[in-house]
Amino acid sequence: MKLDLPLHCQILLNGLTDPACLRRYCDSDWELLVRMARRVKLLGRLGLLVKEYGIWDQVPPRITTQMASALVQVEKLQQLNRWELNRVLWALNDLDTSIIALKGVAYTLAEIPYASGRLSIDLDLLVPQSDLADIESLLMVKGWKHRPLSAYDEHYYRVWSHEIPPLVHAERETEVDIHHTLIPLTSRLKINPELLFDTAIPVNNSTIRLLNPVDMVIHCAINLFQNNELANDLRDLLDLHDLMVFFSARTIDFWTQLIDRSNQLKLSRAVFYSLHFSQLIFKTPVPKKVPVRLHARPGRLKLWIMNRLVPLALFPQHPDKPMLSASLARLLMYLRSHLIRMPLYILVPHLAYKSVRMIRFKSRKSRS
Amino acid sequence: MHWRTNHFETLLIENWNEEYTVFQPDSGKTHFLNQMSMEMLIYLDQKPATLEEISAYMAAQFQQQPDHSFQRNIEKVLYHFDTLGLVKKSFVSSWHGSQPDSI
Amino acid sequence: MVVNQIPFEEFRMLIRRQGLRVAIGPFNVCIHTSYKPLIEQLYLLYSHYRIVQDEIAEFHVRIVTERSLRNPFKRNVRFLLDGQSPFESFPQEQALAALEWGINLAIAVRVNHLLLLHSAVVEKNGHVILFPAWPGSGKTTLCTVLSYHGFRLFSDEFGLMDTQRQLFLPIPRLMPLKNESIAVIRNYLPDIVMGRPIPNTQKGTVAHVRPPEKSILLSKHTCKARWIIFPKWIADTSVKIEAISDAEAFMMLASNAFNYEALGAAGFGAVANLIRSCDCFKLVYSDFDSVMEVLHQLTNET
Amino acid sequence: MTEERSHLQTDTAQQPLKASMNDTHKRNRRKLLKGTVAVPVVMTLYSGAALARTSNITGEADSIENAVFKDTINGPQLLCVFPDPMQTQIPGGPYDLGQFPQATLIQEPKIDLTASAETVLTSKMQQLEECHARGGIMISAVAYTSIMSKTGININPTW
Repeated sequence: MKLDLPLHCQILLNGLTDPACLRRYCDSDWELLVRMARRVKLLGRLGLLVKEYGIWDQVPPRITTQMASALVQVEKLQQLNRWELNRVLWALNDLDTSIIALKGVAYTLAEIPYASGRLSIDLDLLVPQSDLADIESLLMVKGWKHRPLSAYDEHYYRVWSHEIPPLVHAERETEVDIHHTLIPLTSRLKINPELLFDTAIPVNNSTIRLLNPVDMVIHCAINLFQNNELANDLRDLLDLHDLMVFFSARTIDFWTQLIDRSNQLKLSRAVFYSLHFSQLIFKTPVPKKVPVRLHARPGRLKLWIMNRLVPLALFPQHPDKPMLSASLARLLMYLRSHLIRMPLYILVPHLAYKSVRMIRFKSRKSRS
Repeated sequence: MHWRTNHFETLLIENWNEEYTVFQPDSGKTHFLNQMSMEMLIYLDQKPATLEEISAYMAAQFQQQPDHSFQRNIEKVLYHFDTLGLVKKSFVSSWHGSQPDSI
Repeated sequence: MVVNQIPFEEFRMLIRRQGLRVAIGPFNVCIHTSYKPLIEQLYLLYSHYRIVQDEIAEFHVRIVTERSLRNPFKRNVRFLLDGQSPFESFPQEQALAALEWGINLAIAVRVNHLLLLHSAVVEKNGHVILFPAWPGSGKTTLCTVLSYHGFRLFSDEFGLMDTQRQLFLPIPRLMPLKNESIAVIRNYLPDIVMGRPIPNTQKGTVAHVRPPEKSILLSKHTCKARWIIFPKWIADTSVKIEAISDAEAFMMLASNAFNYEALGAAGFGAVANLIRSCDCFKLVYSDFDSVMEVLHQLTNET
Repeated sequence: MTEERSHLQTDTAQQPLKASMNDTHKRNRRKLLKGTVAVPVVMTLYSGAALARTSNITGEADSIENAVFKDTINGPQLLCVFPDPMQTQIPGGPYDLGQFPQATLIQEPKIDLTASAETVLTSKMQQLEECHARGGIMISAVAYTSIMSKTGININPTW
């Protein structure tokens, strides 16, 4: 399968994967590259690449100032996330529980390359369901609050979701998302979180722990192909690529472990797509025999459709000339993500509620 | 229970005629401290102290009555410092035998 | 090439087709719109800006018209930044206000390579005076008067500071006068170019003043700051200027910034250096003549 | 207190301006909070959305010139803030304003800004006395922005 991307996507992809080609970029290429990279939260990453490749001084100043600004923002958000984690651990110091850091903060703690250029907005944590009530009430005593939620949203979080409503400390702005499992409860797939806690890895000098490498990759994969809508999610696919490159070089039987664990957790479909698209787009060195051993591979027709839709959804639209086909691909991926997360009897009212609310919201805003 | 400073050495401190603006890199926050609150931090940075110890010291330094309400106010400020991450509780009396640091 | 050096038809083509690129202080902004009343207003109010069609633009903004959701016979305008819409739509007569707010928002949320103070800034004798916003201070009004009376306009909104070199960068933009200030300035400065008053915006009635040509011409000339003055307009008071403590000035300045916190230690160091190199005052005034007398004296002392 | 003030008035511009300029060094002795009382104070700069705070400890402003006056149709009125009666407070502070700071505006005597600076100052001091008599304190503008404005201070006009 060959990847056939529109020119503006090619400019973004080449910029992110092949710094050598940046030397040939003209002003208008750079301008478009920056606008596209910003849209998918990768402008800071691009800045890191340019610095690392030693061409910062050769890039037009109007571009470096924008990359420098993005790096400042990335650094600030990472600092806020680190501090929020510090304060959560401080607040829960007396509670005997087990907390696993997920996503951005976890990548930084695991020292994944380029993690320092990742734009992470929220702090994501995984805690045992049995301690959830204690943790939530302790945090609320110590100054964290839920954002005001509608009764429907409250119900959605409490009954169907894999996380509780987000918490925000009264004096800070970072959102803390506390998960008790990795997949929404409405999904047909079930996961036993105990398996994740049993193999979690402690971090030096801290009470926080990380998912083991294979679970970290699987979590990233299910977020992409199970939990989310894929629109502008190129950053997450790049996370996945980074994780696989990093861990496969450090663990001898990484790929075997990844296959076995995916099959064990019955999450091999999402992992299959992840390997497939990471390889297709970022040329991740996945050994040939690996995808074949995954149990739940999609059929040829399904894969053919996904091959056409996924890249269109992952890559940002051209900021001046949005394509209808890409919009359609996003809509389809949006519906798909909901279909696999919820049975129809929940999904149809859910989408109806969301669209009604959106219209109400808009008309209320336009009146004021 | 003792109180001690938390990463005091990382603070950036500007002295504006005995009023201080302090940047705390861990939190990214900027604090305004007056002479007395700065004095508390400096004292706790030299050695961990109990509430009684620090109250006695501060009362002597600032010529105050070390009575109950004075101590109560020092305690309030200590707890406020604690939520800000400027100080932390330490249950071991010796300077070296401290708890593992959180991130 | 400056906007008023090209005929209106060419200007209109540019802004409709490939987008008009103008240099506004250190930034290039690319503006797209087909909405004719806005194009006409811009031709007048942006007339002194340099056109930079073949340069990179940091900001790509658009004003598009759309049908109102609630009233199909009414047209609204929407502001787009890189194709994304950060606000709800506005009634079409507010197009200019939407564009100006949108550009301000884009600068405020994206720029972190400079410290962005929320302050009016003018220059006199090679030194900058900062007028940080004080709630209800009327800093735009004061800034408008000063910039047409011997002070060079840097900005009525953004104190852009290069923290490494401790220099302020001019960014002369349209100055949006609000409500009563519009008539006050009309009386005080009858010759300046001002856009039509736009009623019923979120901030009441707004009218945009075109910045002085000379300030735009000199917008590459950076300066160090010398004075920080927190202004406050109070009806019928005599002018009064008094020193304030450094610590107070520090906290007020830092809390009146767009990206002070984002810059972390660099922001802290920059504000500390700035306070150290400036004299900090509180200013209360009611009439322009006496406030200018005080400021001229202050700036001529050195 | 009057010696510390460095007024600059246009009608007598020459001399006071000089005084003010010479003051630029003296100004370094000015303080945000009363230095004479032993009050440990920490105020944190907050940014972003209006947020409630868990504790509101502050000291009294060091001079009437640093206090917050709200503009009303009856002229400026001193913002008089009340330490939380549920907390132990000692005279001189630190004052804990509690979770929901309470304040009132002092209406008497009316401040006439067209009067001489001396008269204005006297009226301001009288408002302060009235505030102290009611058990309140004046706070600085910095304390006001860093603490009070975030909680949406509860100004009770009928206090």
